[in-house]
Amino acid sequence: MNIDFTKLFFTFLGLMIVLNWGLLMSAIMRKIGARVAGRYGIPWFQPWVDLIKNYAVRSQITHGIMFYLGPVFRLSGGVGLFLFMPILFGSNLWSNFSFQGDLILILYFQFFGMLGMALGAGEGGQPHSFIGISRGLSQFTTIEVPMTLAVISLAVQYHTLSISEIVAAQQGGIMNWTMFTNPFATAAAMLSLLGAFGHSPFDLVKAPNEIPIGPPTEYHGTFLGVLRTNAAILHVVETVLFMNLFFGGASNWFELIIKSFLIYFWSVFVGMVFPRFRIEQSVVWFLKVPLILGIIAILLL
Amino acid sequence: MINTEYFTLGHISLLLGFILIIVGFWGILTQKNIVKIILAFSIADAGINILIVSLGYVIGKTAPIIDGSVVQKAGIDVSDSIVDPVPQALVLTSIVIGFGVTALMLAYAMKLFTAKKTLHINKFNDLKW
Amino acid sequence: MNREFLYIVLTIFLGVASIVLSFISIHSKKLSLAVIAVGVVSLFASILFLLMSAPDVAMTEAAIGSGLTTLIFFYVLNKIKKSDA
Amino acid sequence: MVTPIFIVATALGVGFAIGVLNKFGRNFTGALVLAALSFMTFISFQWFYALTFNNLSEAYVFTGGFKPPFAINLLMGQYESIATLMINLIGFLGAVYLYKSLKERGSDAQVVYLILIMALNVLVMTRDIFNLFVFSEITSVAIAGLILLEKGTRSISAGFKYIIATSVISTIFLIGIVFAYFITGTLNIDDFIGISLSTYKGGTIVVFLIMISAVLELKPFPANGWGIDIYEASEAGFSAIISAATTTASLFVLYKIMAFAGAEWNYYIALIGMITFIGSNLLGLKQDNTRRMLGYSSIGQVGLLITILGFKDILGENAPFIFFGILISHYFAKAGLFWLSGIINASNLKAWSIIRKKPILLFLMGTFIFALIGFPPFPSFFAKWTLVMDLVKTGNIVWVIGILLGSLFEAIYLFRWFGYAIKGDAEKTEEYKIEFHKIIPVWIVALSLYVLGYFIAQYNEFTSVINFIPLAFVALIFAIDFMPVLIKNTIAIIGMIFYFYTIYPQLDNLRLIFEVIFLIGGILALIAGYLHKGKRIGFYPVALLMYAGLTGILEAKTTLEFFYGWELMTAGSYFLIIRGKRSMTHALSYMLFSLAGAYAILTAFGIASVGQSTWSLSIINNIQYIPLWAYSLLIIGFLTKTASIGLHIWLPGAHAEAESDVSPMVSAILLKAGVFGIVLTLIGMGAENNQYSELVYVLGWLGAITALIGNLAAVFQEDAKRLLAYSSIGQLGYIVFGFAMMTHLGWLAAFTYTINHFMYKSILFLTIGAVVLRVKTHNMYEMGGLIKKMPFAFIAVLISIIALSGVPPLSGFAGKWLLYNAVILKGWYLQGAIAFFSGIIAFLYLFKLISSIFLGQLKDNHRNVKEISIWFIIPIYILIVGLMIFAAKPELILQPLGTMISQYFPEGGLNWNGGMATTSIGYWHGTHIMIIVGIMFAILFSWLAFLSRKAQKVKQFNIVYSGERPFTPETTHVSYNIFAGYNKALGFLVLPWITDFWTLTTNIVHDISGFVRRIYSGNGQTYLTHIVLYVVVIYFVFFN
Repeated sequence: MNIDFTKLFFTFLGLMIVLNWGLLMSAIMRKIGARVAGRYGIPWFQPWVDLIKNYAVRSQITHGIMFYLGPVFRLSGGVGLFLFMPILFGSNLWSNFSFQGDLILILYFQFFGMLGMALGAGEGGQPHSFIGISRGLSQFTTIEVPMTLAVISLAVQYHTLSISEIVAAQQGGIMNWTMFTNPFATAAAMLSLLGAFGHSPFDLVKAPNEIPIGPPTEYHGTFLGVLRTNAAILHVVETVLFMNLFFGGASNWFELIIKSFLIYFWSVFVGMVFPRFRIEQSVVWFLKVPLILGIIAILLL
Repeated sequence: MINTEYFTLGHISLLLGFILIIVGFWGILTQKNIVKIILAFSIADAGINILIVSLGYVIGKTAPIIDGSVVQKAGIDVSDSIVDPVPQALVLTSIVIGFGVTALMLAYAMKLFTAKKTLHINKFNDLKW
Repeated sequence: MNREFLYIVLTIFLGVASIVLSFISIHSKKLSLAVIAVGVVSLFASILFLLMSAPDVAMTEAAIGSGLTTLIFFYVLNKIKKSDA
Repeated sequence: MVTPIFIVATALGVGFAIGVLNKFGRNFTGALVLAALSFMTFISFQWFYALTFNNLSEAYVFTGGFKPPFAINLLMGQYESIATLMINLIGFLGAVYLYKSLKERGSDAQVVYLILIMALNVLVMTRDIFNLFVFSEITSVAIAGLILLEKGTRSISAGFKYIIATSVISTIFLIGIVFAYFITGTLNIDDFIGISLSTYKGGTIVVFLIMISAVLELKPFPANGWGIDIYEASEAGFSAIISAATTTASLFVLYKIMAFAGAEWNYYIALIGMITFIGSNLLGLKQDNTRRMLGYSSIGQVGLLITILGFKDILGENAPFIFFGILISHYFAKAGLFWLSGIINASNLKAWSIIRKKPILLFLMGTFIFALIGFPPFPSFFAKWTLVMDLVKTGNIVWVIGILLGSLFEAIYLFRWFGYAIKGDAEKTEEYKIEFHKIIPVWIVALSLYVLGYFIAQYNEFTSVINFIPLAFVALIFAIDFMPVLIKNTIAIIGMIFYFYTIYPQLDNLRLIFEVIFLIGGILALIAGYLHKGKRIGFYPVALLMYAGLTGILEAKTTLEFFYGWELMTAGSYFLIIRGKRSMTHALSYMLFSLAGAYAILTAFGIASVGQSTWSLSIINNIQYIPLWAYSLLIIGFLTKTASIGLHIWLPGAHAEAESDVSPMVSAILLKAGVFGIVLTLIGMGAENNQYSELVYVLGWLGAITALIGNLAAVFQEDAKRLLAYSSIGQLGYIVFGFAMMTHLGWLAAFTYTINHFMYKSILFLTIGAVVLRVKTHNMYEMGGLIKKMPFAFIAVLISIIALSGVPPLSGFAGKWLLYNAVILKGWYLQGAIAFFSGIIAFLYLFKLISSIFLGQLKDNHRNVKEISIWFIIPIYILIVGLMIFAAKPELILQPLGTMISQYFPEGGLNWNGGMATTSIGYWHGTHIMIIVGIMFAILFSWLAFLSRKAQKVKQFNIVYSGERPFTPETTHVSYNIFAGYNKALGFLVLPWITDFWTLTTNIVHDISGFVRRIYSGNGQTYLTHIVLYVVVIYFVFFN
C-alpha cells in the first residue's frame, strides 16, 4: 500500500467533521426530546463540555488490561467503520479506505466494537455490566436479521457489494433511491436501525434510569470520554451507511448532514412515541415484522 | 365304501403309527405332569417305530433273516422274497435311542422333582425372557 | 388268504386297543396306570412287528420298549414317592 | 495322511479306554481326553492343509466294507475339513478350559464330552441321513448330560427343556427320513442329490420335514426358547462349546440338507435366517443377564449364517468365504466371550465393571466384541463387506437393510455391555482370580482372530487394502504400553511426523488439506499429552488407531480401503471418547450413530459397485444403479460424522466429557473425516454438472438449520466444553451449507471454514480443556476472573473467538465474506440469512465463554490456580501463529485452494490482484485491512493509554452493586443463565426435540423387545408349542 498523505489528511479531517457533527446531532436530539417532554433541555454545546470534562478528569481507576482494551476496541470499531465507509459520493478523497473491503466488511466490522466493549465491561466485575452486555448482544443478534436480509436484497438488486457502486446506482433522481426501488428492504433495514441506535423502545440495554448501567458507570474519565467519542462517530457513520444504501448517498457535506439528521431523527421520533420493550419482547418483535419485511424484500427479487 | 386295496396289514399299521404319534404329540403339548409328558414321548416313539416297520412291510414276504423259510438258490437274489431289511435296522436303532432319551428324561424328571418337589412343568420357568 | 384276514383282524384289534390305551395313559390320574398302559401299547406294537415279518424288532421292542422302559418309569416313580414322603 | 475315520475311532477308543482306566485317577483320564482331542484336531488340520494348499481331492471313507446305501460313508472335503477343524480345535480348547469342571464331575463327564465332540465331527462328515439322525440324538443326549456340569435348579430345568425340544424335533426328522427312504429306497445324501428328491411323489413333504427339523436344530426365532436357556444356564465353558462347536456342526447339517432340498428352499431359508437374525438381536436389547444376552447374540449370528446359506447360489463363489468369514469370527469371539463370562462370573451386565481391574481382560473382551460386530481387521469385516457388496449387486438391497438393522441391534447391546465394562460404576469390588487353564484358551482365540484377520486380508481382492505401516505402528505402541507417557508420546509424535513426511507427496491437494488437519493437528494435540504423568494406559494405541484410520481414508484408492479406514477410525475414536469421565452413554450413542452411518456408506458403496468391474473409489463418480439413493445414503452416512442436526445427539456429550487433549482430537480433527466424505460424495455427483439439485438443496437447508440450532443451543450451555461442542455442530453446519451450494465460492468458503474451524476449535478446546484441568470444573458459572491468573489462556481464547466470530481482521472473516458472496451469487438468500443469523448468535456464546471464564470476579477457590500447562500453551500458540498467518496473508491458502477447487468448479472463482480478492460483486483485501485495523488500534490504544496513564489499579471488589459493595465473588454472580431473556424468546427452538425423538425411538424399540420376549415364558411346554406352530407356519408359507 502506497501511503497517500493527502488522502490520510482528508480522512482525518472527515473523522473530525463526523465527530463534531455527531456531538451536535446528539445535543439537538436531546433538546428535542426534552422539549417534547416539556423540559427546557441542555444547551447545544453540552456534549463538548461533557467530553472535555471526561478527558480532563484526574483521578482514574482501572480493573486490568481488558478494562483498557474495551474502550479501545469500541472506538476502533467506530473509527474503523468510518475508515471503510465511503463518505461522499464521487469523491476519491472522501471515500476513505472503502476500496479495501466491501459491504460485508462493514457489516462484520460493527461487531468489532461490540465484542471489545463486551469484554471490557466484563473485566470490571460489575454484575450490571454483564446484564447490560448480555441484553445488548441478545437484542443485537435479532436486529441483524432483517438488516442481513435487506443487505442481501440490495446486493442482488444492484449486483454488487460495493457501497460506492450501490450509491452510484441510485444517482439520477430521487426515484432511483433504494427507498423507492426496493421499499421492503428499506423498511426492514429502517426498523432494524431503531434497534441499532438503542433508543426507546429498544433501550433496555442501556436502561438509563432504573439501574446504573454497567459500562458508563464503571468507565469514567478518559475511558468514558473514549466511549462518548465513539458514540458520536458511530451514530453518524451508521446513518451514513443507511444513507448510502437506501437514500441515494450524499455528494456533498450539506446533503450528508441533512440526510443523516433525518435518519437519526427517525429513531428518536419513534423513541418518543413508544414505551420500552423487555428484552424477550424486542427479540421476538424483530423476528416478526422486520423479518417478514426482509423476506418479502428477498422474495420480490 | 373303503377301498379294500388299502385295507391291508401295512396300511392299517401305518395309520396306527400316525395316530399314535399324534396322540403322543397331543399328550406332550397338553399334559402338565412331567412324567406324563415323558410317557407321551414313549407313545410317540412307539408310533414312529410302527410307522417305520409298516413302511418296509410287503405282504407275503418273510423276515429278512436268511434261514430255512427263505428258499435259497444259487444265483437268485434273495431280496425278492424277504421284506426290506433297512427299515428294521433303523427301528432297532430308534428303539435303543428312544430308550436312552427316555431314561435321560426320567433322570431329569427326578432331578427336577428333587429341586422343587413338584412335577408340574409350569413351575420350572425360572429362566425366561 | 384266511391267515391274511386273521392278521388284519388282529391288527385292527391291536390298533384300536393301542389307541384306547394311549388315551388312557394320557388321561389317567394315576401315574402307575399310565405307565402300565404305555407298556402295553409297546407290547402290542411288538406283536404287530411280529405280524409284519420283523421278529428281531419285535423282540427288541418287547424287551426294551415294553420291559425296560416300564421298569425305569416305576423306578423313578418310586424314588419320587419316597423323596416326597 | 490319517484317515478321517480315526477322528471317530480315537474318540470312541479313548472313551472306552477311560472306562477301563479310570482307576488311574481323573487327572490321567483328563490328560487322555486332551490327548485324544489334540489328535483329532491334528487329523482335521492335516486334511484341511492338504485339501486347501496341496490341492488334494476330497476323500470318501466307507465303513463296514459295503457301498452305500448298505453302509455309512463319510466325506472329508475342504469344507468338512474346516468344520471339523473348528469343532475339534474348540473342543480341545474347551476341554482345557473345562478341565477342572470335568474332573470334578468324574471320568463319565470326560467321556461324554469327548463323545459330544466326536458326534459333532460325524454330523459334519457323514453322508448318511439316518446316521445324521443318530448322531444328532447322541449330540442332544450328550449336551443334555453336560448341561448338568453347572449345579443348581436352573441348569436342570434348562436341560430338560432342551431334551424335550430336541426330541420333538428329532421325531419330525425321523419321520422325514423314513419317508425319504420309503420313496427313494436310499438314505444316502449323495443319492438324494443325484435323484433330486423333490421330484418324487410326496418328495416335497419329505424335504420339508427334514429341512424344518434341521432348521429347528439351529434354534430359529421365535421357536427357540429352549435353546436360549441352555446358554444362560449351563457352565460358561460349555455354553462356549454349544455356541461355537454345536452351531458349526448344525449349520453344516443344514448345508448338507440344502444340497438336495432344491433351490426353491433357498429363499425361505434366507427368510428364516433373517427373521432369526433381526428378531433375536432385537430381543437381545432388553437383556441384562450376560449369558442370556450372549445366547441371543449367538442365535442372531446363526440367523445371519442361515441367511447366507439361503443366498449361497446367489453369492456364488464368494459364498464359502462369506460364510466361513462370519462363522469363524462368531466362533472365536463367542467362545471367547462365554469363557470370559465364566472367568469374570458377573451375571448382570452392569457388574462387568469389575473386569476393569484387569485391563488385559478388557482388551480381550474388546477384541471379541469388535470381531462380532465386524470391525477390521477381523475376518467378519471382510466377510460382511463381501456379503453386502454381493447382495447389493444382485439387487437384494432389502436384505442388506435387514442385515444392517440386525447388526445395529447387536451392536447396541454389545457396546452397551462393553461400556459398562469400561466405564460402569464399580458397585462391588469382588475379587476374582484368573485360573491359568481358563485364560489360555481365551488368549488363543483372541490371537487367532488377529492372525486370521491378517490372512484373510491376503485373500484375492483384499490384498492391497491394508496399509500395515500405521497398524504396525499402533501395534508397536500397544506393545510398549507399559512405558511412561514421555517415551510413548515422543515415539507417537515422531512416528506421525515421519509418516506425514513419507505420505504427503502421494496425496493430491484435496487430500493434502485433510492430511494436514488429521496428522499435523494430531501431532499438536499430542504435544499436550506430555502433561500427563505416569503411563496413561490404553491412550496411545487407540489415539494412533484413530489417526491410522483417518489417514487410511485419505490414502484409500478403493471403496474397501476407504471403508476399512473409516471403521478403524470409528473404533479408535470410540475408545478415545469412552476414556472420558461419565462418557459411557455418549460413547455408546457415538458408536451407534457411527455404525449406522457406516452401514449407510457401506450400502451406498455396494450400490455404486453395481455394474462396475473395479473397486476403485472413483466408482462413486459414476453410479449407474439408483444413484440418487446411493448419494443420499453416502451423505447421510457422512452427516453422522459431521453431526448434522438430527444426527448430532452423540456429539455434545462425547466431546464435552472427553479428556482435555482428546476433545480437540474428536472435535477439530475427527469431524473433518465426515467433511472429507461429503466432499468426495459431492465430487462424485459430478460437482458442477450434478443432476441432483434437489439433494444438494436439501443438504443446504440442513446445513443452514444445523448452523442455527447448533449455535443457538451453544448459547444456553453452562458447561464450557459442551458449549464448544454445540459450537462445533454449528460450524460444521456452515461447512455442509457451503459445500451444498456446489459453486466455486461456496466450496472455497466451506474449505476456509474447515481449515479455520480446525485451528480455532483446536485452540479453544485445548485452552478450555487446560483451564478445566486447573479449576476442576466444566461449569462456567463456577469460574470467573481467570484473566489475572491465566493471561496466556485468555489471549488464546480472545484471538480464537474473534476469529470464530468472523470479525475482521482475523481469519474468520475470510469465511464469512466468501460465504456471503457465494450465497448471493447462488441465490440461496433465505438459507444464507439463516446461516448469518446463526453467525451472529455465535457472539452470544463466545461472549459467555470468555467473560464467564476469564472476566468478572475471581472465585475464592481459584485464588491459587496457576497458568495453564506449558504443554498446552505450545500447541495452542503454534495454532495461533497459523491463524494469524491465514488472517494476514489469506491468499497463501486461498489461492491454492482456489486452484484445487477449479478442477471441479472451473468458473466463478476469486480473482486475485496482489492481496486483493474480488468476485463479480465484492472485493476484499485481507492484508490491508489487517494493517489498517492494526495501525488504528495501536494509535487509539496508545492514545488512551497516554490519557489514562495515571489510572490507579484497584482491588477486586472496588465496585458498587445495587448500592452495596460486594465482598465475595458469589454475590456478583450473573454468569449463570445470562441469556435468560433470549431463552424466553428463542429457547423453544432448541428444546430437545431431536434428543426426544431418538429417546422415543430407542424406547419404542426396547418396548417392542420387552414385549416380544414375553413369548419366552420359561415353560418348556410352551416352547414345544412354538416348535409345532413354527412347523405349521413354515409349512403354510412354503406350500402357500
